[in-house]
Amino acid sequence: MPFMTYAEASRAAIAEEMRRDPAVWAVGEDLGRGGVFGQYKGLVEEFGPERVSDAPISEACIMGAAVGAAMMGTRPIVEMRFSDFALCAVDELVNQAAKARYMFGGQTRVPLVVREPIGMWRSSAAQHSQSLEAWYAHIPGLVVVCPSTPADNKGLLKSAIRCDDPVVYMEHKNLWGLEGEVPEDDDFTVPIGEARVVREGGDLTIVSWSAQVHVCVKAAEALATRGIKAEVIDLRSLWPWDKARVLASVEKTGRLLIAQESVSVAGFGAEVAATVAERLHKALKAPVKRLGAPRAPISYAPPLEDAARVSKEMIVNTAEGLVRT
Amino acid sequence: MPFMTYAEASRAAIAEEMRRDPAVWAVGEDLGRGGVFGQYKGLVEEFGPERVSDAPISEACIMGAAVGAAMMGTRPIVEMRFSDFALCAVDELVNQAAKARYMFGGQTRVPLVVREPIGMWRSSAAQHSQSLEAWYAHIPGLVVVCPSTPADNKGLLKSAIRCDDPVVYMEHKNLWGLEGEVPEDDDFTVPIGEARVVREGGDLTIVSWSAQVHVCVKAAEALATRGIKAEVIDLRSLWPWDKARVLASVEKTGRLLIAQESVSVAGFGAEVAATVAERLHKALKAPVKRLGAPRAPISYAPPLEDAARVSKEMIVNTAEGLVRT
Amino acid sequence: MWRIRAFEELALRGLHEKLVLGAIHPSIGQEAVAAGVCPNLDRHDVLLSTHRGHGHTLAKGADPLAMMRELFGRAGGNCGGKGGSMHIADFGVGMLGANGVVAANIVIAAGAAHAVKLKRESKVVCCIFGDGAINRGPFLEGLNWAKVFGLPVLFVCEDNGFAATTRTRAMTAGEGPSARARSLGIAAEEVDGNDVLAVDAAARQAIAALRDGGGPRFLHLHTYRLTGHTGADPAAYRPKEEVEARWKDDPISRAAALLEAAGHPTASLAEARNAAYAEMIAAYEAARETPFPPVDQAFADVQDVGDPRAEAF
Amino acid sequence: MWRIRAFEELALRGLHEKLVLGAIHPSIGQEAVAAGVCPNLDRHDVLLSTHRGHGHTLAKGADPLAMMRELFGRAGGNCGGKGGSMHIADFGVGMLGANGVVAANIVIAAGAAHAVKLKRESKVVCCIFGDGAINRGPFLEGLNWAKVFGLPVLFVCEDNGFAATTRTRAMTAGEGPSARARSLGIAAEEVDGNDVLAVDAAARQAIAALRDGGGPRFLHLHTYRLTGHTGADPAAYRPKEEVEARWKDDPISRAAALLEAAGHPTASLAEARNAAYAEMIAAYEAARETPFPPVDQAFADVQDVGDPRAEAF
Ligand SMILES: Cc1ncc(C[n+]2csc(CCOP(=O)(O)OP(=O)(O)O)c2C)c(N)n1
Ligand SMILES: Cc1ncc(C[n+]2csc(CCOP(=O)(O)OP(=O)(O)O)c2C)c(N)n1
Ligand SMILES: [Mg+2]
Ligand SMILES: [Mg+2]
Repeated sequence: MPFMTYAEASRAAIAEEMRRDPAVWAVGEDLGRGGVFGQYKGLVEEFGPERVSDAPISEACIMGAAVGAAMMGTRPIVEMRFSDFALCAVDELVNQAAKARYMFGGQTRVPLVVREPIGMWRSSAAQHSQSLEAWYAHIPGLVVVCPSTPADNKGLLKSAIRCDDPVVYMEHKNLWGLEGEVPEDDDFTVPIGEARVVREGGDLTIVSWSAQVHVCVKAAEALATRGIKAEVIDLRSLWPWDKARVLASVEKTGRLLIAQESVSVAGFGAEVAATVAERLHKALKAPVKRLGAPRAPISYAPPLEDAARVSKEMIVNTAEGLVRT
Repeated sequence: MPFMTYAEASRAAIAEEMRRDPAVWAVGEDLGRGGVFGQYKGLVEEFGPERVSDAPISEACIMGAAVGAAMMGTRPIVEMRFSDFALCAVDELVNQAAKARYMFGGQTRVPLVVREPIGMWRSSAAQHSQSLEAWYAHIPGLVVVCPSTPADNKGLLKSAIRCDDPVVYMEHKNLWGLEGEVPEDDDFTVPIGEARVVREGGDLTIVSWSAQVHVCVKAAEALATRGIKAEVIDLRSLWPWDKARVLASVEKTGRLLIAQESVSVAGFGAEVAATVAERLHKALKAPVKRLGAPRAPISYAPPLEDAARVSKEMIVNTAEGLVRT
Repeated sequence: MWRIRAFEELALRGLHEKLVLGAIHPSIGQEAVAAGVCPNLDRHDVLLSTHRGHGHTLAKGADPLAMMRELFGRAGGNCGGKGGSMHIADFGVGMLGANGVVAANIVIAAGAAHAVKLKRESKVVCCIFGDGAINRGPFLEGLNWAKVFGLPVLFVCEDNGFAATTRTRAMTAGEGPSARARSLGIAAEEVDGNDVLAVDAAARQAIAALRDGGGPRFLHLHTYRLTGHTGADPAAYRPKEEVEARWKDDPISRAAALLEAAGHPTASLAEARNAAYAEMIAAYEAARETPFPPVDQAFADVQDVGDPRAEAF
Repeated sequence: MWRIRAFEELALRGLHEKLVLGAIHPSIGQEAVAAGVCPNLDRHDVLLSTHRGHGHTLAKGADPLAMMRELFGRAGGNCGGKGGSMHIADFGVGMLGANGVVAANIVIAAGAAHAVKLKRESKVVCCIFGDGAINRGPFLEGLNWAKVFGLPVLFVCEDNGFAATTRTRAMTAGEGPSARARSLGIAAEEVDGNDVLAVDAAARQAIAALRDGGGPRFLHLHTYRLTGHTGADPAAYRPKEEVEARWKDDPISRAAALLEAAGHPTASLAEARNAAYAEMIAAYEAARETPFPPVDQAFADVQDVGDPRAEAF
């Protein structure tokens, strides 16, 4: 299997799907020069500027036009650059894309993929660091995907492009350079809604998604040296999310820790924690527990930015606390 | 104490605060004719069209201009008409209003109140029925208020206007006509962050907010006839929310049911459920339990709209189930 | 135009009889816009409308019975009773929807035309919006987009002078819709929107230009809303005399007068009118007899992946 | 202009030495905009800027040491190290912020001017934005608002021909910024933005008109960004020759040539240049010696009600 980065994996996914289906096209600012993170590099050369289209700085129209183009039988990939800028296009995504199929009684579908890179990334500060995946998980009609590895970024992006529903596809900016093995096979896809058990273990379940998964894995390694076997689950998608897998794991371990980069209050971790507490109350040997960012904007200064992170140490300590209960 | 409607109570709050503080003004579409729900009726006559200002259909500018005007020392009340339309102004609210104080290092404050009427209201369908309070609870910098009675609508709106932070103030459209006693006193305010115990009881705690509170009270009455004493707590504000009050109640009752009109998945009920499960695992005699809307847009046809509601019967049955566990 | 008038008068009756439950926005007095523009579109051409979209939808060829059912929230409505008046749509005749959000369809229309271009189809797209919509950002973004990409969109500003209770003139800077379109390099024409023949001629010409690939076009049509903003609005914010004066400009009477002057027998006009009312009364009666959709429809057509039910697993 | 140039060259050095950690957007080559516009504002007047705002901020009177500290994320930065380059602001001198969201400040500026009017103050508001910003909705909404309410805002489009890697011409319909402003009834002037005297004259006149209560004004200033979009961007998307040719139009050299032609001794120019670099080097050195802010600042200035800490009660 070839080795490639998370960004390259996404390019491969798009290229394969564009070759496979002439209805697929991509649109966003600066795409003709490869996109702001190079995540479209080489695509305009292969597919031309109509199918890999530049756009004016008009997020509302990029999103809204994609809705119209999707209703008319094309499959747009919409690039929002930073998920923060997608906040300029929320009506188009939430009132239009998410609801069109339903409110028109099934007369239409809106098969679009909105790429919304999330997360903290080298002093990007309050307006370029947000992770609002919980918002979209709350919106009927939207699919929400948060890949954490190069292979998943290829396989899930291909599934997202093939999906007939609008997909909010949230890559993590800090992962663009992450390398990993990625299947070359054109038919390789990762189904949306299936979690990945990154690491098995019987003492507690750690649930996470996106870049935070990697911190959880490191924490699990550290826990292993202390004799604690943590099962790490990468949700991969938040809607639908793999309840069955999480519940089965917690049934086995009796303990649940959720770690997320995003703000803890009203974050998706609350959904996971609440669901498990509702269904597995008796099986729980310790209370469910969440770790997430404080309810503060992200700072520019590195030590302040770090204060918003869920660190390996926090996960290790919290996990130990749960197991020693 | 005079009797007045929820809408009248809000008008009284605004009038009193505008008399008290010349920096307070209101802006939004159609305000000069009293606003779309009559919730500004009479105000332009008293305060003139500059302080009760019409606006073009420009939600982004209404919100953004309020941010600038707030930073310059005025205290705008922003009318969004339906919370759904506020989705046209999310950058201005979430990237600007919520973050300005922090990202500018405390150099400024953004004391504005955004009125965003929420909820299902006689066949308003997918784009006029949403309740997205959970979104704003997730955003650092924002205060989120959801009054359920005329008295609270007066007291909380006055507190919101006096608050130096941006407040998302979510009235429920179905409550405009609700009547109740409302203190006349100019100094009457309801502090933001204090829940209201609507009804005391020792068998289980029912937490709710906004219009759903009234359904919970009816359910509690029905439960009482079956010998079950439910304590009903109206959160009144979701940020800050009155954790202390909820935890104390659940410590007493050992059982928690959360009922919300909004979509259950990743809704604010998950935050309440998760918090209680995290902190009171041992005290819980039954699993925490949430009731909320399905993850589907709201329909126009009444029976389909009703399918999204959390009914009195659902609350009664679920509560009974918890108590009989 | 009579069909539109009859449909909406019955819809208003439905409102009063509590058969129509949500808000409706009648276009009474504005029928010449729908009747002048829409028949110039082929069935496969695409139309996007506003919250005030009954007339446009009918004129694009939608079935009034399905529409009335939709307004009554019944099974067999265009949207299965899930959308109602503000989301009326008939994709089968190229009518891609009214919209509950002012100006939202402008960017969607630009995208629909973008798809037409990508697919090398010969369709054109027509997007109708109100005079209030021109102050929202999507107006700028959508028009700029259509021009930059050279897309076949006819933008139609249906200017009835009001946005809800507000006179748009007071909230609109500059000369208005056409000036804004022209500043974006889009050819724009201003027409008496109550003169169905003038509207028809302007629309025909603009649509022909679109088919020739000249990029977007703009029509600014002056009209007047003779009723309240919604079926429930008494429109107390404007003097009775103003409205009375405007009734003299009713597009239907004007068209009738023209036809009579051109020698059309009065009887045949009355016949057309009666046929329209008969058709819509039949739709009304049939719609009221139709059952509501089954409750499980509340959970259908949400999305392919994931179950919407809270209790689902 | 030398002060701005020196500040940004040092900021770029800071980037390469990893003292500046986030993205910075240099305005090298565009200094005549800041230097021509901002000195025409009084201290109590209000300025709003863009992501490319160092020059504007300096020219409005901000302290370069506090700014350099902000870019380095240090204590004592204008925003306490919490904002960085993209959120540089100095409310003490009426500089209400750069902004990380393109065009966002246009509506905020309209609102700032709205407050000025409500409070019957005599301030004016100046809002600078790029040529890329004119395709976002807030451009329309903010300009319309300012005109409708007759607000004292000077809108300045700093047109450097690019939006990141994209030539704005290709994504902009019609004749551009001024035409759009005029279509909204706003008087607009187009000026060579690399001619500091011309900019100064146009800004002075426009601001005087604002003070006379004539409502908003618009300036369209043509300039060129001589560096990459960010400090890290090699700007490979444009031919070397194009950039080289534009260096001949460098506003600082042009101003120097004018001054020399007017009889200013070359030595005094060199002195000004040297003083500017000495000032900024001192700021640089002092900033690098300043500590980072204490960690508890991460939880300060969030809001009055509610504790931001996840563990708080
Ligand atoms: C974004 C948004 N803001 C506000 C509203 C509420 N609203 C519904 S119709 C309307 C007036 C629209 O005026 P115009 O565009 O002229 O259309 P008309 O009603 O006159 O046909 C308003 C303000 C809305 N639906 N969407
Ligand atoms: C709403 C939004 N979209 C996209 C971006 C990313 N972005 C940052 S600067 C920039 C180019 C802006 O061009 P222009 O307005 O001409 O300003 P310039 O950079 O040329 O000074 C873009 C696209 C952003 N910050 N905000
Ligand atoms: Mg109108
Ligand atoms: Mg530019």
